[in-house]
Amino acid sequence: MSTDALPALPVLKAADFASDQDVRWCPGCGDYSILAQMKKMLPSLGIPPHQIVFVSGIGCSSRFPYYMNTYGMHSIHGRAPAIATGVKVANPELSVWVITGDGDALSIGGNHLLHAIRRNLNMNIVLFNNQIYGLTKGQYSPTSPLGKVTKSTPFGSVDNPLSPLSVAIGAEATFVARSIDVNIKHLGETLRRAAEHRGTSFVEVYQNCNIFNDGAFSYLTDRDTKADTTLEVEHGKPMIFGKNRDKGIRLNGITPEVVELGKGISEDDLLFHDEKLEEPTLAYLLSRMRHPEFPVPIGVMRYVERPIFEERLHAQIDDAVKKRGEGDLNKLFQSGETWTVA
Amino acid sequence: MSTDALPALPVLKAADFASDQDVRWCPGCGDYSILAQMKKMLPSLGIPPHQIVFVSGIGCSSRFPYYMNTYGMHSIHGRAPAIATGVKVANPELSVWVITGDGDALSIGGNHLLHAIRRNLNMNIVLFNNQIYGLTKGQYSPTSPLGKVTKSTPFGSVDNPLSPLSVAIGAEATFVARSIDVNIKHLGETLRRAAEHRGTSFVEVYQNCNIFNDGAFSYLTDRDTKADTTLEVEHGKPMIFGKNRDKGIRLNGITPEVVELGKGISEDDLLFHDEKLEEPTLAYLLSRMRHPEFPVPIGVMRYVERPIFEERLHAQIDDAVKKRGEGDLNKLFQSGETWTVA
Amino acid sequence: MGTQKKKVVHLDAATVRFCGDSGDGMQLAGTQLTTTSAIVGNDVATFPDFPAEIRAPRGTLAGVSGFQIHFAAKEIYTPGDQVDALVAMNPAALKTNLEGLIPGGLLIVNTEAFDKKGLEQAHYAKNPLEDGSLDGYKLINVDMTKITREAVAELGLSQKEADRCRNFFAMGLVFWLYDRPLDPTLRYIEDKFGKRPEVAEANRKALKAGFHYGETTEAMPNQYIVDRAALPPGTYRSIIGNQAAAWGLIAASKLSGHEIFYGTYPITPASDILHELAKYKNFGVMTFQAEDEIAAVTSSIGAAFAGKMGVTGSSGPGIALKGEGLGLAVMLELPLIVINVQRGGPSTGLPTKTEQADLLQAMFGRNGECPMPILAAQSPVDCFYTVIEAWKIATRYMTPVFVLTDGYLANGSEPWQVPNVADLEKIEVKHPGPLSNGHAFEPYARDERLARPWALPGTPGLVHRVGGLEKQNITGNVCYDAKNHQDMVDLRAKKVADIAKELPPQTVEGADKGKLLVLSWGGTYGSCRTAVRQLLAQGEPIAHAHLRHMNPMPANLGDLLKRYDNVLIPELNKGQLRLLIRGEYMIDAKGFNKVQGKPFTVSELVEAFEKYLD
Amino acid sequence: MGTQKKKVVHLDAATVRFCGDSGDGMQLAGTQLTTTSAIVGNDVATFPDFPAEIRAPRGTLAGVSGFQIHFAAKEIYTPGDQVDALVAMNPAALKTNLEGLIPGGLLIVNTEAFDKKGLEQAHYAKNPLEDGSLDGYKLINVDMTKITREAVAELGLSQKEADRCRNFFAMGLVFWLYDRPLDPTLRYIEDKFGKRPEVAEANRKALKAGFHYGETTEAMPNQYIVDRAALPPGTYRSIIGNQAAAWGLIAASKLSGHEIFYGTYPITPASDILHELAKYKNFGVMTFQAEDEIAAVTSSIGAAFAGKMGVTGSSGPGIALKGEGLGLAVMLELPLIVINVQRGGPSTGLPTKTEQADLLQAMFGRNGECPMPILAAQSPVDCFYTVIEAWKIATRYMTPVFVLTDGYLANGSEPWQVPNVADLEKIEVKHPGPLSNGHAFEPYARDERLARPWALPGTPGLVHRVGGLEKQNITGNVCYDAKNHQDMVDLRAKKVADIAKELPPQTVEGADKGKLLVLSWGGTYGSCRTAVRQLLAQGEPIAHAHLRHMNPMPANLGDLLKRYDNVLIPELNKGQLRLLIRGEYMIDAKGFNKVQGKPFTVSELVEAFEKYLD
Ligand SMILES: Cc1ncc(C[n+]2csc(CCOP(=O)(O)OP(=O)(O)O)c2C)c(N)n1
Ligand SMILES: Cc1ncc(C[n+]2csc(CCOP(=O)(O)OP(=O)(O)O)c2C)c(N)n1
Ligand code: SF4
Ligand code: SF4
Ligand SMILES: [Mg+2]
Ligand SMILES: [Mg+2]
Repeated sequence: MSTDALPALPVLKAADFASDQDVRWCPGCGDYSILAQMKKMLPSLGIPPHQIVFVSGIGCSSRFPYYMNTYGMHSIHGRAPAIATGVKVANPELSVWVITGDGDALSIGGNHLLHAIRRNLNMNIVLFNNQIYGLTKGQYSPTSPLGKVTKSTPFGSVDNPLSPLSVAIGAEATFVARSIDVNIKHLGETLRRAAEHRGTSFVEVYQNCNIFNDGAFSYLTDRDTKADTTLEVEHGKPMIFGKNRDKGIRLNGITPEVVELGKGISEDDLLFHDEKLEEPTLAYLLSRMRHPEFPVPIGVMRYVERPIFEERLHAQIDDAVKKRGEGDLNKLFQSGETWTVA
Repeated sequence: MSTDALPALPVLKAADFASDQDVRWCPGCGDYSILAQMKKMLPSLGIPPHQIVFVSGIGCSSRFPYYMNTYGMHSIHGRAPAIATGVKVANPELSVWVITGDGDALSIGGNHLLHAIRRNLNMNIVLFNNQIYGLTKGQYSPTSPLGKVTKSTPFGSVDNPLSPLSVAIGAEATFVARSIDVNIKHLGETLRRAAEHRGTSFVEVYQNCNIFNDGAFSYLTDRDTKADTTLEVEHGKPMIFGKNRDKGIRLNGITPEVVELGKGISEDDLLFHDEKLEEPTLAYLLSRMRHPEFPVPIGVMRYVERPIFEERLHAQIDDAVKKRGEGDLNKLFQSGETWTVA
Repeated sequence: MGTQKKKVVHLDAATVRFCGDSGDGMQLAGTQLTTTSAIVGNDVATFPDFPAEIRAPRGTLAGVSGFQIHFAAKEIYTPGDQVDALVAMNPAALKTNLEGLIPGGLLIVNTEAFDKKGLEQAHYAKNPLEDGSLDGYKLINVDMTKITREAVAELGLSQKEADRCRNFFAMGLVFWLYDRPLDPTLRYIEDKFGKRPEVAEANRKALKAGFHYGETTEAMPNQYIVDRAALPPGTYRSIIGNQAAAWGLIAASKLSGHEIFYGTYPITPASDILHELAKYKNFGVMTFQAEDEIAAVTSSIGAAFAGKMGVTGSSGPGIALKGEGLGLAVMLELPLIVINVQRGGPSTGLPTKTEQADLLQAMFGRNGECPMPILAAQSPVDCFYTVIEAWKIATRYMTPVFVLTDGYLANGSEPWQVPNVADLEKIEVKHPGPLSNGHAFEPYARDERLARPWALPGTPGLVHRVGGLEKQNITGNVCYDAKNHQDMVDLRAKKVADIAKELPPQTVEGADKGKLLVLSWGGTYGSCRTAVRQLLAQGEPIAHAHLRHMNPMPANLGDLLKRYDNVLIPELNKGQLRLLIRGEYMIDAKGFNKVQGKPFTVSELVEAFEKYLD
Repeated sequence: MGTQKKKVVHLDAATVRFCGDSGDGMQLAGTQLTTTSAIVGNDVATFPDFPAEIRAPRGTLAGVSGFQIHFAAKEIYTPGDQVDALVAMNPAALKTNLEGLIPGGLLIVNTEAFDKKGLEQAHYAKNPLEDGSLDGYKLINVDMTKITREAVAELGLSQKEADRCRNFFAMGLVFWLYDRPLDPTLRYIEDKFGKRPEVAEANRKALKAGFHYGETTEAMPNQYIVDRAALPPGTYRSIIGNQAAAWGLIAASKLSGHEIFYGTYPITPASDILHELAKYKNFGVMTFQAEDEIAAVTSSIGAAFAGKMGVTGSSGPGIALKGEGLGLAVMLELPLIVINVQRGGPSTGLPTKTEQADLLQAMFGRNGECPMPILAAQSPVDCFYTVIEAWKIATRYMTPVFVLTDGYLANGSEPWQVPNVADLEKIEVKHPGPLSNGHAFEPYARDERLARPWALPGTPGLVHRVGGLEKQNITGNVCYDAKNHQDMVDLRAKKVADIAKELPPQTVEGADKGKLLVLSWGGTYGSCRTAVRQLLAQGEPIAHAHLRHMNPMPANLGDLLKRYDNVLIPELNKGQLRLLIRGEYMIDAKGFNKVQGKPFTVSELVEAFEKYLD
């Protein structure tokens, strides 16, 4: 039942964002956790469910909208960013979320993703990256590591994976972040900042597909390794990581390197994170850091404000109305050369 | 008439690569110059015309294959990289060139471009960037500057342009270069290096559409300004530019800045170009430098070797044949559970 | 003026074609003669003929551009089969257009262009102006270049600029020939070149020089007069098909109180709809030049979901790319208009040529049982009314609707009696209001037309999810049930089929039974109507029905067709409507088909029809 | 063995269905019973029934997976309308499958799963095992979980692992019931689990425990014996439709000496063709998982241009995306095979369900006049032969060819009499050799079949350019000429139409004229053939023609159809072949249509046919 009809409600709870549909992901799927964090975070925005639209493509991840007590569209494979663009341009008041998978967003949908990001509409794109095609039962995806053995690659895949963040930055995204399904606090906070950012916010979430690609991110989630394998970037802070926070990232020319703190190397020698830099080069550099050579960065890598597509588009309309007045059909029909037959 | 039938020919000449079709670009179009440089350069490769295939999409630029006395396909809009992938995988012996435009490659064809580049097939992609849709008579393209007034944007475009090089680097291109139609020597040399590079070579050529977007690059081509507006990068050399070669690019943290040489700043303080860096971050940084804040870099920004898609693919086939022997239908049919009815 | 020494001949119609290099401004010359003729009260029909999309070097055959105008003292429906007067600015133009000139017709050429180079580019071995090959025509040699240069000499323009005025000289000459006033063109010059006075003046001088040349030259003994046609009284303007489509959308937007979201990707010959719509932002029009046709249609679907009218336009290859998206629109049951400006196919085909070969693609170009209503416009002006009707159907029945036009309608123009806005019927569109009874909203509930509610995001109490998986009726939930699937497939089919109940019955012109019924659709209306009228005037037992509703078809169509011994379907394809008619009504309809990138000529139709009449 | 105390009943056919949770291994149980039955000499037909693509939580209705096997002592063509024995591993499975069990049929349930939670998940208010609602069946309660755990106890597996053996227990029980040998399954266990001996051993024990339970339980008084069918002598194997399609391609590749380039993008139910082909790299198969279906088809076109056989496979939404690319392939006249494994539509529709609603899309889903040959497979095994024929046509006529299968054929299996490779006809493919006479090569020259030469890049003297713009015949140059366009449109149509000249005439089973002809196509072959045979056996004046060549159709089809009072076309769509037959032959064919994501049952067909017989 749709609780959003009660504007009386002083504050919304996570439960207010849950639809009446039973969730149909495999038990243990990382998608559950992302769904939970989304429902937990949304009330903090103070936007009623009927002002929110979730648009998805096709994939396990793309079932997401059915489980949200908001407006939603489970569209066709790869097209969610284009559909969301139409929704947002048509009604800029709405809070628009795109939910997509690594195949949906980067394989068939790569072009729409690129263009949504460069246009910088004020919407949020959350990419569930499980490095596999889940819904079609386990073929490799554009983010699967080279050599990945899957149903469609019994001898291992032969194409180099894409980094979703590098692609987004290649399109000059104004907000780029990464989080992990099981990292619930970090995930919730990342989603919140994405929502708060004005412009297209792109969030990659590492998500475990325990059926077809179980443990793809265990090196980032295992209790005992994660402190050494993840780098949590924070604006203005030096890039430090490790169980004992004794390792850091230093810039050597334009190339990052891992250094041990102490032994003559102090925090000030390290690279400090700046999510507000004019140019996305630092964010790009971070998007390139990969396990095992480097700790894997999570957090908000880029957060800048740029003019917003639908605002510019509607500004032209308002401007035209101001300059020429509300469109008038009679005027239109009579414009230019006309003549009368008596 | 097809001169490629004379393997006797000791050396090929540019004329040997000219087809019998009359060229149908507007007089003064930058495409002529690119065509001329291509024909001039190809003989230096020592590859006979019948070993070469040009694949294009749709656009003025995409008429290119008709004018080459080689195999060619003028395909459909945006799909040339995918078609070329099929050609190259099917016959790795062929020298494969993709000719495309800014709309063909980055608008409708963005996704195929992205994936061709990440797969790193050994082929060459030349993007004629005139920042306009020429063939359809002048709508703005994904590379047109913001606010561009065209047939489809009478009040100016409202979307941020893409940088072709940034997109290519976002997909981790192994060869990335930029040149200019009228910069004939530089263009020819850039095409030569692209051909010589093993892997997907991506070349952006600034091309003047004198009908629908005349002078889009005049700031880079005008005698008196070009020295101050272009930065010709060369491997191992410091980044110096300016009429009197008295300006340079220096790194401030991770951000480039323009400095005057002399006044306590020497060449060694400048950023040195390294096209072979493991990570594409420097190439990305270069791809972000734009007029008027910066001189516009031309030349090869990245040139590295990485495993090649079709080689890996065929290696798996050869390997399978080695391990299991040439496929045998009888063996196949008899494999697994069979039974006989007497 | 000094026309007294000339003979004045009255005609009830005349056809003129300007042709020259793409750079010669022939399209402008044609447009000016069109407007001027319309203004003096003629009925007018035009046929612009561009070179293929690529630009060809000056003077080549590939670079020839033409514009044909048919103006008359009576109602006309086509730009004419052949021309009475041909103006050829260069050899290439002469070569490619001479065939259209009637024997003995007036042939005006710019002699200066017939030099060695020009003749070579046109592949003329000998100079046709001299080898007698044109003896069958009234050849009028004019060195337009020289005269024009002289006329503008004192203005000190560059020679290049001076030569750009040649088309105005040619206009002036033709204007004299058919006794047309110069003021509309002078007004145009003022509007257009006002900011560059010397250019404006040069064009004025060239125009007048041409007119004066006509008056004075011995070579042109006659002047022709085409009187005003008896058109219904009212205000008129000349309008081009693509412009009419754009204006129709704008009108429907006003009439329905919903803004347009036009998601598209440029493609010949549909791009001008985008260019036109983009001008009218003060009507709240949102134009979105998407990254491709898939984004064009899907963004329009998104906009429709959010409450605007989603419209997407394209042509052949682009329409092919929209198939999957249209399937989604059918499943979502959202209003959407898809305009296909048909061009020569298959594949990239002949981008600048006209054809009618996408009808079956519109019917069946999607996976699964995926019905869509289809309308086809019959003339440039009719594009206006067709999109308005499509808008009505889309919103009333909550369905995507196809509108088929073609390159011939899209670029052709004709006079349009401007409607009185007050007389245009409002389009009523309903949206369910907020629900606060805590009951779940039913997004797939049905009204009497089987339409589902158009519930807008942002409305409290109506939150719901839609998608491309089969849905349960009423609730809209995903549903894999066998019976439900059958019901929904049947429901979607019935919803579209039942539109026929609200359609006007099919009408015929001519005998309401008899020997031959000509059944046409789309852009061939004008030539079919003209051909049938000619035969009716000869008392032949023939009739004409022109189909506008391709799917569903009018309820009375089957019975109507059965009243004739023969049904002949002329189409610019290999028999697409014919297949539907035969399959649906079991009527052994015959076809007359042509796939040459060109409209039918009236004469070839008359000939084809006569075969069934004797 | 101790079967003596039991009554042995001989049957000429039996139908069994295993059903349980997706995690219960029902597909494996079904496959084992299939192979085993085939090995003992029965004819076999199967119908696996997966849950929709999304995974559902354990025990829910949405998560139920089933596998039906029909094995017989005679030739059979369908998996059977109803089942004689149903094995239900949990309440959800019982609920969704009971309807299929014949009255009085054997119902074997795993009692342990019928606890509170299980019943709730299946929305059972009361326990059906206790409330008498199953009195109409022979209910056999077995606590499979408990017995299996005991059977494997000593191996010290985790309970989870132990429970995974339950499906082997169920198999064992059914194997006893129908007197099937265990060795094939024991061999399978060895192959599959050899590396994990304790798991292998546990499965063996469970299997035997099930068999033994059958022998000993009082609850099962009868054992059934289904004798071997009289099948033609030879070597047999069981094969699944998608596997047969993949193997057919591999065979054609060998027979023609050309490697396969399979460009595709995963989609249900077509993905298994990719998975299968990817295994056979030693046959030189190149599989390319493209970024989308557009790249899948265009990369295949590129490969065909370079001399390999381009093949691309997909389903509904993916096929919709290939339309533009296929138009290019038609224009380029290159060999290409497009496999559409049809599924429930429109849009995303019902991805795991079967349907026949993409025939008209295959015919007309492209812009312009864009003809393609279309073949449809009639059974899982026939997928093998159909793709080989498609390969022949594609290379002989230089054209893209559509092959239509469907979800039912793709996942169904049947015994296949393995052909003798030496008997398979070679496929001759020609490529022009080097030209060194300096003459320009003519890429659009024509042979007696109107096919153009397949000239390979890399060949000296044959350099040429192709593209999507209309081309001049013979030279292949871009050509905007009106007449040439007409000629090429006609030529492309004639080339495809004339394939009919080389097709075998359409055959019928039953009376060669008379009251009723049933005309079917594609995956409905089995049920139509069975239904017609039943009626023929009753001496009814009925006949059956099954169409394999959808475009062009066999030359004799029209005359053949005219020989019957009625032509009835059963289709799993709303009448797509029916439209083509009516439109083409002016025969008032009737339709029997069902769009429920399921195949026809024999009984509903018999009933439908009878209406035309009395
Ligand atoms: C046009 C089209 N092509 C292919 C498919 C089949 N398909 C559905 S989802 C999917 C990929 C799913 O992978 P991903 O996007 O990573 O989502 P996940 O299931 O892993 O969450 C594919 C290939 C489809 N539904 N539509
Ligand atoms: C599917 C499809 N959509 C649209 C078009 C129309 N079209 C042809 S070329 C082109 C863009 C040309 O721009 P660009 O790629 O930059 O090439 P240029 O002409 O500038 O060299 C478009 C939109 C088409 N031919 N096919
Ligand atoms: S298949 Fe993988 S991604 Fe999909 S629901 Fe199951 S666990 Fe999650
Ligand atoms: S339109 Fe522009 S790009 Fe095209 S040929 Fe002419 S000048 Fe070149
Ligand atoms: Mg995934
Ligand atoms: Mg361009």
